[in-house]
Amino acid sequence: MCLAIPARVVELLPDDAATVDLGGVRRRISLALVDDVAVGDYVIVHVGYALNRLDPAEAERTLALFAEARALAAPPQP
Amino acid sequence: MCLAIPARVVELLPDDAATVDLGGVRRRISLALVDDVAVGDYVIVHVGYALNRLDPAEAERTLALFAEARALAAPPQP
Amino acid sequence: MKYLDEFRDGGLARGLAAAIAREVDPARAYRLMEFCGGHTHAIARYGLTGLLPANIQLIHGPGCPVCVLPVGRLQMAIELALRPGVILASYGDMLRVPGAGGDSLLAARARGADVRMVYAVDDALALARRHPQREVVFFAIGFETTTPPTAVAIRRAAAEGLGNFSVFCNHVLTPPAMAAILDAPEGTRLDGIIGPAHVSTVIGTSPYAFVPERHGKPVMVAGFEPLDVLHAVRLLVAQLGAGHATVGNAYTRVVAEHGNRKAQALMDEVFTVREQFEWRGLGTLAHSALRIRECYAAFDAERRFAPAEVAVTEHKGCECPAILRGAKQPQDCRLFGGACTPEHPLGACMVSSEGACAAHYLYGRWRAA
Amino acid sequence: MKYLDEFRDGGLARGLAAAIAREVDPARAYRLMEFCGGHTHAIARYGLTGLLPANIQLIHGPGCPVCVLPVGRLQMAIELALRPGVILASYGDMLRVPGAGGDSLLAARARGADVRMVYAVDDALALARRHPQREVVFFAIGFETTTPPTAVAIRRAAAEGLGNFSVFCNHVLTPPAMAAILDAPEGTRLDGIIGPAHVSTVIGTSPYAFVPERHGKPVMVAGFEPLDVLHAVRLLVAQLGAGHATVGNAYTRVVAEHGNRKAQALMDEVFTVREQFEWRGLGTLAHSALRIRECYAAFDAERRFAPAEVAVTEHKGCECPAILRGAKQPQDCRLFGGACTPEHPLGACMVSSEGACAAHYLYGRWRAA
Amino acid sequence: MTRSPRDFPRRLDLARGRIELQHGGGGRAMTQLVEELFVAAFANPALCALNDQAVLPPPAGRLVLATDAHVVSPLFFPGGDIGSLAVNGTVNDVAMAGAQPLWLAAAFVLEEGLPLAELARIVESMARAAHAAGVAIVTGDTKVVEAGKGDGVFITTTGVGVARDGVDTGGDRARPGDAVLVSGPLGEHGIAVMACREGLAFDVPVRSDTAALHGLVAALLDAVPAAAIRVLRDPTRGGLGATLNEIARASAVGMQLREAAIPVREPVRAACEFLGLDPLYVACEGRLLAVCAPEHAGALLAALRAHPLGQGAALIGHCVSDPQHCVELETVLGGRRVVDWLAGEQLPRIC
Amino acid sequence: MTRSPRDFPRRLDLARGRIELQHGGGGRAMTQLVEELFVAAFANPALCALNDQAVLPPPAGRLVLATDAHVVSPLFFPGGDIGSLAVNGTVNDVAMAGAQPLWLAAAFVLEEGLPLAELARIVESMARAAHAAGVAIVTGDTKVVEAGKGDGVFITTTGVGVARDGVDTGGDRARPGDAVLVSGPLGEHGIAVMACREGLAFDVPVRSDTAALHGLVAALLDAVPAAAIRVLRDPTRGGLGATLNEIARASAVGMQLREAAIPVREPVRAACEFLGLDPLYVACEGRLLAVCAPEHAGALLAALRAHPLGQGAALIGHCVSDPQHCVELETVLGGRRVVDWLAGEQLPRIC
Ligand code: SF4
Ligand code: SF4
Ligand SMILES: [Mg+2]
Ligand SMILES: [Mg+2]
Ligand SMILES: [Mg+2]
Ligand SMILES: [Mg+2]
Ligand SMILES: [Mg+2]
Ligand SMILES: [Mg+2]
Ligand SMILES: [Mg+2]
Ligand SMILES: [Mg+2]
Ligand SMILES: [Mg+2]
Ligand SMILES: [Mg+2]
Repeated sequence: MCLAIPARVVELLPDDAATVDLGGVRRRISLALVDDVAVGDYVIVHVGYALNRLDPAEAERTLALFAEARALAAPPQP
Repeated sequence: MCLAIPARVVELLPDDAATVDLGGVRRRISLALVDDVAVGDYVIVHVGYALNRLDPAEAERTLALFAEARALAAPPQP
Repeated sequence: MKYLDEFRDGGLARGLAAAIAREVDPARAYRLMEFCGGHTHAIARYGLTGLLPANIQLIHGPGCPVCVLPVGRLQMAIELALRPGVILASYGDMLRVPGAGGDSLLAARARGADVRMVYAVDDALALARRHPQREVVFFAIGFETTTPPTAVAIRRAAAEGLGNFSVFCNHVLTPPAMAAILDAPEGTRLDGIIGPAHVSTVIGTSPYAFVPERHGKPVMVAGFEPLDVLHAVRLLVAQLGAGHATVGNAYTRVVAEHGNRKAQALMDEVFTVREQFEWRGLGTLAHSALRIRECYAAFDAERRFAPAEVAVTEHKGCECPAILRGAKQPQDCRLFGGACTPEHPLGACMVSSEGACAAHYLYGRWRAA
Repeated sequence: MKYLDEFRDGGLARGLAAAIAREVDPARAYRLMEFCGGHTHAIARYGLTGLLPANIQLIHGPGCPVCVLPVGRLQMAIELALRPGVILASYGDMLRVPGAGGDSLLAARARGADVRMVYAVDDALALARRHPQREVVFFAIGFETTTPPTAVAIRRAAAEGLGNFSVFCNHVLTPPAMAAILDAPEGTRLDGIIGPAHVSTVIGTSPYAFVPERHGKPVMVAGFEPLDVLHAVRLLVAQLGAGHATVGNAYTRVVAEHGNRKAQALMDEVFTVREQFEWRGLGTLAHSALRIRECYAAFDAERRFAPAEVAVTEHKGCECPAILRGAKQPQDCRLFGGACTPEHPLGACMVSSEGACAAHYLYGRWRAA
Repeated sequence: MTRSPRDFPRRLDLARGRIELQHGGGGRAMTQLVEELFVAAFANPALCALNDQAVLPPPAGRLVLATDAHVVSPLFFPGGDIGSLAVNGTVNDVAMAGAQPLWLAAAFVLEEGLPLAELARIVESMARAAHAAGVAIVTGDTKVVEAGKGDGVFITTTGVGVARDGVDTGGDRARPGDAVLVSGPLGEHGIAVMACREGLAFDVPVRSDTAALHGLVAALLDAVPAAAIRVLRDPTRGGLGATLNEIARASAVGMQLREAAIPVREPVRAACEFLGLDPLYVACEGRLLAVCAPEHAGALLAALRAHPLGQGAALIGHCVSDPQHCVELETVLGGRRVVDWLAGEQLPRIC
Repeated sequence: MTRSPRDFPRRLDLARGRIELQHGGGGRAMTQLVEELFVAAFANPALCALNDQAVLPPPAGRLVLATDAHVVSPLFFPGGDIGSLAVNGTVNDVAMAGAQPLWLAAAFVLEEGLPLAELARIVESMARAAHAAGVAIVTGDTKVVEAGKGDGVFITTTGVGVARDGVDTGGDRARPGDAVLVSGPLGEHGIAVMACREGLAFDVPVRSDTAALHGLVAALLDAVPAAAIRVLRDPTRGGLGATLNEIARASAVGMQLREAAIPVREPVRAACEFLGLDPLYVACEGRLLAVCAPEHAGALLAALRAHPLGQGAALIGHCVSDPQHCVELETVLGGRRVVDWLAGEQLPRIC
C-alpha cells in the first residue's frame, strides 16, 4: 500500500506533471507534491505522485557502507 | 401491431385481471377495458388486455355462412 | 385453437373462393384496399391472392402503425433513449425501423442506449417499478386498438405515484387516415375498403360512415383471419354488384356498431386530440392523433423531457409514402429486395411483417413476377 | 533498474548478514518490530529471516492500511457502493477484505454494485469526469504516504467543480498507532522499531522522537528494499549494543528529518484531525485519523451520503487484532491456512501481500515449521 | 492425483458461494473449482489427468468435428438447461454427419457473481446428458469475466466423433424429387425457453425437446442404404425455415412443402399466436430433418416412427428443380407462399 | 456454393457496420456474416461445405484435443489480438502433448454493437495465425448476445492434433532430480495486455510473446529421446508459479528454483514494480516449460536456444523429493521462500 519506487524524470509536462522512466517503462505522474524537479532527477513515485526527490549522493553513501561490510565479510582477495 | 386473439377466460383474478387459455397456453391479462366478464367467456386479447368479448352466436352464424358457400361449391355428395 | 382454426379452414376457404369466383363480375376490375397491416399479413401468410379471381386487386393501405410513424418522431425516441438514466421501452418492430441516416433504436442500443423490447405496456410499468432510480419511457405507438391499454397504464402509474414512468405518445386515429386516403388522387380509384379489425373492436363501425356518405364507397370491417378476409371480399363484391355502398361488418363475432364504450371513455379521459400530426405518406393531417391530457402531464415524456423536434428527410428513393397511400406496390420501388431487405430495411414498410414490403419480400416476391 | 537492483544485491546482502552476525550479541534476544507491511512483504518475498541470526526476531507491526481498517468502516463503504448511481473506486486489495458475515466489496459487486479498482486517486477523478451522471466515491485508505495525493485530488475536484466526486476518508496517522503499540503490554517487550519508509518521506523522522524519549527504544527508518531492511537491523543492533536509543535513519536517500513540507501543507489544507478513530487491533485512538475539512465538505462522502455507522463484530477466532499489536504471529491463529486462506480470507491480514498472514501463507508457511 | 491438506483447505461452498474473478485466475481457486466441480462430475481418465489437453486413442474412421457456443437465456427452462443443451447441441451436430460422437471438450465463460449452486446444477446436468449420450467430456477450460461483462454462463462444447463409412449427409446432396422428413413436432425448445423469459408471464405446457439424436441417426442408417439419406440436419436456430433454405441453397434445388403436413403441437401454435411468431422459425433441439431418395422415404419414415425420438415424424414435402432454389409452401388454406429465411432476430438467445 | 442475387443483395458493411442480434439469429444475416467474413478468411474445403460440422480424414495416431475460451481485454494489444491469441493458445495446448496440431474449431460469442471492422481485423488475424501455424479452421459457430451481456467478442477455439508415438508429456511424470527449463523470458504477454488497459497509462516497450510452439516442441522431440522429456506445459494464466505448482502437485515432487536464473526482461520487471505484481505470476502465451531427465538437460537447453522461439531459454531449477511438493525459490538475495500458487486474481482477463 505504501510501496513507492524511484523513477527518473525524463520530461516535464504542463499541469505540474512529468513523464518518468523505470527500466524502460514510462508513465505520467503528478509533481504537485514536490517543487523544482528537473529532468534527470530521480523521484519516489507512489499512486501516481512524486512523494519526494531521491538524493543520489546519499544513495552512494549507503551503498558504500554496504560494500564495506561485504569487504569485511569476504575472504581477502588474492 | 393490431393483432389480437380470442382466448377463453379460465379464472378471474384480483385487480381486474384474469387468466386466459389458448390452446393450453395460459397468461394473465387485464380486464380493465371490459365489464362483467365471466369464466368461460372468450375475449379478444391485445398487448395483455381484453379488448372485447367474442360473441359465440355471431361466430356460429358466420361459420354457417361459410359452410353454405362450401356446400354450394362442393360436388353433390353421393 | 377455438375461433382461430375454424377461420383458417382450407375446405371452407375453397368454398368461399368458389363463391367469390361465381359472384364476381368478370367484366370489371375490383380495386379493394385492405386498410390494415394485419390484413396484409394474412393475405401474404396464407397466399390468399392465389385464391382470388385475377380481376380482384388487393391494395395495401396505411394501417400499420410502425409504417406510418414519420422519421422525425422516431428520432425523438432515439434522442430520449440516448439520455443518461433513461430506459426506453417499445414494442419489438419499432426497434428496427430506420431513422435518419440509417440510425435506429437498435443501433442506438448498440451505442449504449438502454432500449427494451416489451410485449405489453404493463411490462414497461413493471420496468419502472423495478428500476426506481431510472426514467422509464414507454414509446407508445398504435391505432385505437393499442391506445386504451396505454390509457389504463397511465392511470395506473398515476394511482401508484410511479414518478419515473412516462409515455412518449404517438397514438394515431384511423378515420382521418382513411379520409386522407380517399381524398388523394389514388384514393378516388378505389372501389372499396376492407376495414380495420381490432380498431373497430374499440371504435365500432359507425366512424366509417363518411366513406359511403361522402365518397360513395363501401367499407367492410373484417377480422385478420384468412377466411374473414375472403368473407369481406365476398361481401364487398356483393355490394359493388348491387350498386350499394354501406359500412358493413364481416367481423360480427367481435365488432359492434358502437364499439367498446368503456375503452373509449378511458381513452378520452387520458388523451385529447392533437391539432395536427405528421404521417409518413399522408403528410400532416388535422385532428389525426392523440396527446396526453393536461391532468396527466406528469406522465407525458414530451413535456417531461422536451425532446427536440427535428426535421428529417426520409430515405431518397424509398416509396413507402406512395405505398402507404395505395399509389404504388412494393415491387414498384427500385430499392426493393436489393438495397432494401428485411435485414437492412431502408423504409418502415420493410420492417414489420405487417408492412407491405416485408410481407411481399418474405412471402411472395419470387413467385409474384 | 537504478536504485532498486543495487538494493537487492545478493553479494551485498551476504556482506550485511555477515556483519550482523558478527556484531550481534549472542547472549541476548532482539525483538524488533517491522512497523510497515512493506517491510513484512520484503522480509517474506526475499527470505530475509533465513539470513539473520536466530536471536533476532522480527515482529509484524500494524503498518498495513488495509489491515487496520475496522470492519465497520468497510461496511460503510459497501453500503455506499450499493447505492443506486454510485461508482465506488478503491485500491485493489480493499476489494477482497472480508466484512460482516463474509461480505466484501467484491461480493457487493457480484450482487450488482459498481465497484472499480483503481491504481491512483487520479483514476477516480477520471471516472467522475467520464460519468457525469454518476456519483463517484473514492474509498480513501492509507497512512501519510497516500494522504497527500488524496488532498491534491480533492483540491483538483474543487477547482474543476467536479460535483459528482467525493472521498470516503479513512486516512490514518502513524505516530498515534506507534504510541498505542508501545503502550500495550506486548509493546513494552519490544527492543526497537524498524520505522516507516514512505510515511517518513512525508512526515520526516522527527515525529518518532517520542519513542526513545518516552519509551527508551530506538526507531530506525528503513526503505522497503531488502538491503534497506538488513541495514536497519544492523543499525538497531548497533544502537542496542551501545545502549543508545535514538531515532535513526537508514533511508537517507529519500527521507529527511522534517519530511516533505509541501505535502504536509497540502494535507493540512484539506484535512483535519478526528477526535478519535477506531483501529482494528488497537481499539479507538484519539487524534489518530483525518477527516475532510469544512471548506471541502462538498467532497466528503460521509457528509454527502451519511452512511450509517454500524457496530460490526470481527470474525470470531481471527487473531488479526493481536497480530497487528505484535502480540501474536500468524501461525498462532488456529484458522490460519485452514479456514482462512488468501482465496477465502477471514481477516484483513490474509488479504494484501503486505498483511502478516498473507505474507506468511504465500512465502513461508511450509518451511517455517 | 494425490491430495494433501495443503491443496484446498476449505471445500468449495456450493450452497452459498459465488463465482469470483479468482476462479478464472489460473491459481488455486481455479484448480479447486475445476477439480471439485468439473472433474468430479465428468470423471474420466483423460480429464482426471488435469493436463491442458486430452490424449485419446486413434479413432477408426473419418473424424467429425463440431463446435457450438451456448448462450441460452434463461439458463434453466422446462425440459432442460444450458448444460444439457450444450451436450446435446454438439452431439447432434456430430450425429448429423452420420457419425458416432465420442468425446466432448467444454469451455466455460462464467460471469463474476454466478451462484456456485447454479453452476453445479448445470454441470451435473451436463454430466447426466453426456452419460446418456455415451460421450465423455475429456477436456475443458474455465474463464471468468467481470460482473456485467457476461451473462451467468456461456458454454462452448466441441464434439469429436467418427463417421460411418460411406455416409455423406452434407447439405449439398439434395436432388429434385427427394423427400423431406422431420422427426417430430417443431418449435418446442424455442417456446419452452421463451415462455420462461423475464417479462413473459406465459404458462405453456411445453418442454424443450432437447435430446441427443445419434441413436436415431444410427437407426436411420441401419434402415435404408447409406446413399439414400442425402442430408441430415437439426433445425435449431432459425427453425425449419432457415434449415430448409440452407439446404435448398447448398443443393441448388427448390422445395415444395405442405403446411398441413408439418407437425406443430397446439400449445406451440398457441404460444406463437400470443407472441406473433411463426412456428416454422422456432428452434428445435431434439429434432432432425432428413432429405432422402423418394423410393426410400416410406422406409425412412417407418424407421423414424419406430424410434422413441421419432414418433411424431412426418413427410412434409419434396425437392423440386428450381433455379431460384425457393422453399415454397402450400398453406393450410390452399394458397401458396414462399418460406424465406428467418429475417431479423425473432428469438434471441435461444441456444 | 452457387451464389444467386437472391442470397445477399447487399454486402456486409465492414467499414461502418456493427454486430446486431440478427447476426446470431440463424437467418440470412448470420449466414451472410459467416460466408463473407469467416469462410472468406479461413477458406478450406471442410469449412466451405457450410455444414454444422467438419468431416475430416482419419488421423494417424493418438488424438489430442484441447479447448480454450479467450476473453482477453482489450481485444487488441501490442504484439497480438484476441484472434492470434485464440489460435496460438489452443495450438500450444495441443503441442504441449508433443503433438502436431491439425485442425481448429472456432466459436464466437459476439456482443451486439461490436464494430464489424474490429471483428474483421480479428478474423484476419486468426487466419494469419492459423496459416502460420499450419492448421485449418474447419468448423465454427457464431452467437450474438445483447449489448451489456458480453464484452465485444469471446472466442473459444478447440484444437485437434495427432500425438507423436511414444511421447507422453503429462504433468504427472516429473521425478526428483529432473531439470526444469523455460524457453524464454517470462511475463511479456501479461504486461503487454495490462499496459494497454483503460486507466493504466503506461508506456511499456513490451509486446505480447504470443506464438505457436509446436515447431519448437518438434525440435525438442527430435533433439533428445522421447522419454527424456517428462512434462511440457505453457505457463499461461497464473504464470510460472501456477504452472510449476500444478506439475509439482500432479507429480508429487518438490522443486528448487534459482531466482537469478529465471529470465525476466527489465521492462517487465519495471512494469511489475509499478503495478505491484510478481513476474512469476504473469502470463506468457509463447513460452513453454519443460521438465526433463537431468542427463539430457544440456541437450534440451541447446535445442531450445537453437530455435528462434527458444533463444532466451534457461535452466531454472530442478525437482526434488518432497512429500509436501513445495516449489521453493532461492531468492536473488540468497534467502529462500516458497513460490505458492497465485492467490486471488492478479490479472483478470489476460487470455
Ligand atoms: S422496398 Fe424499402 S425502400 Fe422501397 S418502399 Fe419498401 S421500405 Fe421503402
Ligand atoms: S489467519 Fe486469517 S483469521 Fe487468522 S489472524 Fe490471519 S487473517 Fe485473521
Ligand atoms: Mg448444434
Ligand atoms: Mg446443427
Ligand atoms: Mg485452458
Ligand atoms: Mg450480466
Ligand atoms: Mg458433403
Ligand atoms: Mg491454452
Ligand atoms: Mg496451456
Ligand atoms: Mg452451430
Ligand atoms: Mg459490454
Ligand atoms: Mg500422462
